[in-house]
Amino acid sequence: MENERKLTIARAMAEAMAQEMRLDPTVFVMGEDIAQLGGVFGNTRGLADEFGTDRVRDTPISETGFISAAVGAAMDGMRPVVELMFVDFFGVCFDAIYNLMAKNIYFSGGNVRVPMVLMTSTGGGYSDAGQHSQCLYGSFAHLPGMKVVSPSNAYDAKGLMTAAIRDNSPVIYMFHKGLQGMGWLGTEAAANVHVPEDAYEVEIGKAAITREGTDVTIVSIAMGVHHALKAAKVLEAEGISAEVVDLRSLVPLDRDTVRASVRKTGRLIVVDEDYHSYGVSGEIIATVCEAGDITLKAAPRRIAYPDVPIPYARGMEQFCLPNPEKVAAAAREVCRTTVSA
Amino acid sequence: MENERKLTIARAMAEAMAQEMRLDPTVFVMGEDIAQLGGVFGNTRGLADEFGTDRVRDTPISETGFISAAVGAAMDGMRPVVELMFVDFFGVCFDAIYNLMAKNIYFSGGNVRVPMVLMTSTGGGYSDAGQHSQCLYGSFAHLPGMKVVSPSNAYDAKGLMTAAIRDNSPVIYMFHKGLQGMGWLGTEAAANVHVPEDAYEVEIGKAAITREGTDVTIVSIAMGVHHALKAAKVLEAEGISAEVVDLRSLVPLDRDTVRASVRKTGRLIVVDEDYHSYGVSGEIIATVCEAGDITLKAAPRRIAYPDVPIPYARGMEQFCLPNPEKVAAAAREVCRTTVSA
Amino acid sequence: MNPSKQTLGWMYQTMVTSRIFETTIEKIYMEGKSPVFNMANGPIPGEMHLSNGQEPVAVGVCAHLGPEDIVTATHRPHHQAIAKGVDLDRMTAEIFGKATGLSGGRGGHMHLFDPAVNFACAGIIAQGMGPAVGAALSRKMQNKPGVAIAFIGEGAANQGAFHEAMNLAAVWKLPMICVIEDNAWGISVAKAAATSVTRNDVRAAAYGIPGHYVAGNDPWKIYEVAGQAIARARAGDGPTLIEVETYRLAGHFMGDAEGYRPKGEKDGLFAKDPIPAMRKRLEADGTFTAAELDAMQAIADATVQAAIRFARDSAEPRPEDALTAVFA
Amino acid sequence: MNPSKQTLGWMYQTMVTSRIFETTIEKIYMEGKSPVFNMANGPIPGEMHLSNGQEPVAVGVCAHLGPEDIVTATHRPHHQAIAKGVDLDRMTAEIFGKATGLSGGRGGHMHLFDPAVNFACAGIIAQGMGPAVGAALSRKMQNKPGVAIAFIGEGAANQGAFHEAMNLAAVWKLPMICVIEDNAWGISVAKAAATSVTRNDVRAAAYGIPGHYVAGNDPWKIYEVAGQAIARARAGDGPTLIEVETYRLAGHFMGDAEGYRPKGEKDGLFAKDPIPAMRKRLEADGTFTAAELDAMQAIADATVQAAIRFARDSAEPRPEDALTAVFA
Ligand SMILES: Cc1ncc(C[n+]2csc(CCOP(=O)(O)OP(=O)(O)O)c2C)c(N)n1
Ligand SMILES: Cc1ncc(C[n+]2csc(CCOP(=O)(O)OP(=O)(O)O)c2C)c(N)n1
Ligand SMILES: [Mg+2]
Ligand SMILES: [Mg+2]
Repeated sequence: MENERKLTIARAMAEAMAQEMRLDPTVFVMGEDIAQLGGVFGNTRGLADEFGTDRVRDTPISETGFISAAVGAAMDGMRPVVELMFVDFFGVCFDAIYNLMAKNIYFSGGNVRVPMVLMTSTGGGYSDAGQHSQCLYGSFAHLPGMKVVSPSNAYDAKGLMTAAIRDNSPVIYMFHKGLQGMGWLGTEAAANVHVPEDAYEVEIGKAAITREGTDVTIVSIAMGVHHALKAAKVLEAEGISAEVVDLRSLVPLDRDTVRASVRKTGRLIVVDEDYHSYGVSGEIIATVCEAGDITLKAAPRRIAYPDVPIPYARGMEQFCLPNPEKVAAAAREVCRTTVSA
Repeated sequence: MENERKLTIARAMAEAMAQEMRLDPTVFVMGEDIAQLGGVFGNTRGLADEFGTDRVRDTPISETGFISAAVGAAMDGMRPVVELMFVDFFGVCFDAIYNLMAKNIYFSGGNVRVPMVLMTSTGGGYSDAGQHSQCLYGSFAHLPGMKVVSPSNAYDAKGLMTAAIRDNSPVIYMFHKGLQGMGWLGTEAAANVHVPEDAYEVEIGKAAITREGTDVTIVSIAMGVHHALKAAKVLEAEGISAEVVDLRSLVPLDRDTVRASVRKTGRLIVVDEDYHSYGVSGEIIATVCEAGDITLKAAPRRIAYPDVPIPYARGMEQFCLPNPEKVAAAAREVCRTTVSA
Repeated sequence: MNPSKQTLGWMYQTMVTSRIFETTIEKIYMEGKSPVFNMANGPIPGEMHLSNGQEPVAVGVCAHLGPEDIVTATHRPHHQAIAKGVDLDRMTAEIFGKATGLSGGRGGHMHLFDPAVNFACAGIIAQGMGPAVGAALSRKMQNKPGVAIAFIGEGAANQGAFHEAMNLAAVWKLPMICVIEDNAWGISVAKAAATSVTRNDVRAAAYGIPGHYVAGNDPWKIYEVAGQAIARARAGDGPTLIEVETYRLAGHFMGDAEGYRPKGEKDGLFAKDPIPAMRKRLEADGTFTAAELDAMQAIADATVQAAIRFARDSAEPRPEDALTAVFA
Repeated sequence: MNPSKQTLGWMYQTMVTSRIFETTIEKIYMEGKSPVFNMANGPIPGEMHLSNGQEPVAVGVCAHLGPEDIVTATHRPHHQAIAKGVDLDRMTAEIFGKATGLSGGRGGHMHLFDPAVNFACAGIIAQGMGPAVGAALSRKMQNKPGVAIAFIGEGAANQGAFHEAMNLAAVWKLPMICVIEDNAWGISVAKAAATSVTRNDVRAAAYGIPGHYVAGNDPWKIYEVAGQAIARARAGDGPTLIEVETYRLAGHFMGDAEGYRPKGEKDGLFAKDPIPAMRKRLEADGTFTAAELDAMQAIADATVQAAIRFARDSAEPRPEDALTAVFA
């Protein structure tokens, strides 16, 4: 086990793309600075060398142009993997994403396929300020027609990328900058895990129980999973047993796994680096509460990003971000409280 | 009372704009087809005649251009009221909205104001298909820095428009096509109510109890309020007393009013014409469930648009839309069920 | 480059088919919509954008295309769909919202997809630009034949997507052509009030590609200019920008009172109706006899009536099927 | 149009101030970032885009502006901010994330707002285009003086917002000027790989407005061309598009290994560094003596050091103030 190959998420993503490109000549990669530079976040490193700049092509700074071009190419039989450098930039090209890419299958009554992957970086924590630090999970997951995934570790990163490329529907692949394994972003080491060399898929739409527990369920995705795991470790020492659910996919959402876990623990905390209101955290809480057969021992809690633009100054940003301490504190509270039945 | 002046929402909106334009020379209106045509949905009718096409100006089909121009004008002391013809078009210009308009106050540390209104039409029901029928309430409400309002009747329409124009922060003003009072859109007559001639404000961020009741709280906005009221009438005959909460504003969200109502009734139904997941309906349910001091007699329910693009065919679209029958059925269910405590 | 007799016959008959189709649809659209005009009612609900007057652009361009070539059209797509060879029965059924429609009623008149002839359209201004570029890229990368045409209105040339897509097509030298139908109006806004240049062909300079303007809504000239551009694209020499002067004989959509039109404009347009004009010229120069042209008209009429019958006779989709076909 | 002696002095001193500011920031940025380079660390965290080499554009344009004129800048805003007269103490404090910063630490280096001199910038490519158009519209509607300058990079000219804003400015004949800093690169992508034309001034034809290209990163020529455009705008004759050849002497941002640059490119650029070049010319043509220029340099240095001191000595913002100033 000690000698097993560990990869960063960035390398796991690149490996999945490379393997699919070797298998399938219709797979190609396109985006800003993804060829010679290998992607600002390293996830296309090496691809241009192996496959050339025809299949791994740098684009102008024209996100609407090249993302909608990817839709046209996908409808014509190609399998583009496209990068939107920061998810924060979605505003300049969202029509191409939510109104075109996500809807053409439906508008065609299922007669066309749109097999494409849109990968994009998310997350803050390194003072990149309000236009380069958002997660926006909810903004994508809210709108129909696109699958939405986000890995918390390199194993899932490779398997989800492989599954996404092979999918005949559009997949938004969100990778958190703080998990990429790029040292200059202060990466989370626990995201670098063993990754098998052969190609494999991680099913899109299946959550993972990353840690079993009995007292409280902590649901999260991407970076939040690591906050949850760290909190769980601290809580364990205090006698609180936390179960950690890594959603991995927001669309489809694995409501069954979430509900089953809370049915067992009776307590729910959602950790979400996206904005608080009208997003992921509310949806998970509603999912549990509307089930009808789950008796909660305490009111559900969420640790989410407050509804403010992301500030630059370190102290301000860290004040807003979820972290293991906030998660642990919430867990202690819900485990203390018991709803009077 | 019989002789009191009733207005459509369209005319109420135009009246508010006209009154503010008379008072304040910095107020101006801009958008596609809003001058000579008076707006595709009638809400700027008459303004160009009174104020001229300098202050009521038609734009090219360049939403990014003119919405971000409005931001620049607002920062320079003007009070633009800008129209995005259909909310569905937000994808071509969302950067100007969520990343610029909504953030410049914060980025400036409060040293600049962005007093602008972005009005946009929402809603389906008349077979305008998947790119002209959405509500997208959640997409706007999720992102910080913009207030979001949507009136269900002409009184609120005028008062919210007046308040929005006078606000020093950006306000998204969403008007539902089916409530506009435009016959060609099959308008809801109950939206046409008495509107005082003098200018007045409806406070942004205050929900209204549109109907009092004791057995179940139905929370909604815009068209959904009318579904709720119609359902409540039917339910009343069956002995179920429904309270209807008209949110009026999604940002700020009047959580207190929602919670107080559910605290009283013990049952919650959310009616939302926006997509089901990661949106308004989940947020309202979470708001109630996380309060900690509300004992629900039944699991909360939501009647929302399913997570599919909006189909064209009448039967398909109507199948997906919320309606009074669905609301009444849900109310009957929750009033039958009682959570075993 | 002159159209052959056969091509001219196809062009004329296709224009007439499109025209008869639209006048028929126009009537049916009004069923159930009087005395009160409510878009939600009748066998064809929703918005309806007619293209009559603009047929020459569709046939002048599509005369050069085969099923393997790609067309992305707009919210005003009927003439282009018909010229591209979209299955008229299933297209009509789609406009009627029937189960036999191109997408089983999910799309409607602004979302007609016929992959058999590589046709798609969209309700968002300039949204078809990028997909045309992408299809052209796909062909180039796969070394497969085919050109991609994006039809847009003159109002759409002020949308950011136009600029990004043209630059991309030019930088990558793709077999893509943008054809702008200049009908002088974007809903109620005149071209001059929206566009900083009189003619959009000059914008080709911004991409280092050829630009052409075709005046007069003339099928022959459109055929010629489009033919050159398409040949150029097929030869691997990259994109072209073409703007064509055309006329919108109807309102922007049905229900439009057209109060914004200068007085007399409509009369002038009807006097320039391209279909009688083409007929006159075809007769005058002896290409076809009146009888031959009448026969074409009869075929067009029969084709349209058959499509309408097919649509009327088809079943409604099951309401709950609205939940299907979200993913492939 | 030749700059006066006084203007030349201002231009030189401002360029030097900007350069000293950036080389100082460059050093401070690395504090706490070694041995491991992690953007999150040190007194200045986050991305850092330096503008050294590009100073001539900022001063050549801003020499014509007063505080009432508007500038919207980019993610690489320091030289423009300094030339526009943004409060250097508070700007520096903002870059340090301090409570005394222009926005109390909320914005950071890509979000510098100084309403006193009508300066703003943004981290999204071409996002400043529209606001400049809108500010120009505001002035025109209110009959108030002022021109609005949108500075963008050459890569930004392929973004849809560029096209929409230029068309709008031209249609409405607004006092707005777009100045493109062509530093040949958009991060790692060369201009030729991204832009379908060699020079962006030709894109002015797409808007029916004047376009100019200034070669050589030459402060005098930039001053002249910008001066004409600004005079034109002030006279009510509408917008202009200007592209200026300039050089990015640093990486795209700090930490950029610049492996994409052709070998030797950097050496060539340093040889053309515009600051020694300007100094040489000012001395050679007798405008200023070496001693005078040294004195300017000393003032620039003192100004920067004072700003750094102000920033270092300022207090951190209260973390919970992150929740304030969302609404006005
Ligand atoms: C992005 C976007 N903005 C606005 C609209 C509303 N709209 C539909 S058609 C139209 C006018 C289009 O004008 P033009 O491009 O000239 O095409 P035409 O209708 O004349 O064929 C407008 C503004 C839209 N569908 N999409
Ligand atoms: C819409 C958008 N796309 C991409 C980026 C990422 N990005 C930041 S700077 C940059 C390069 C910009 O090039 P250019 O406009 O030439 O300006 P320069 O950096 O050379 O000053 C890119 C792609 C962004 N900030 N916004
Ligand atoms: Mg038009
Ligand atoms: Mg550049």
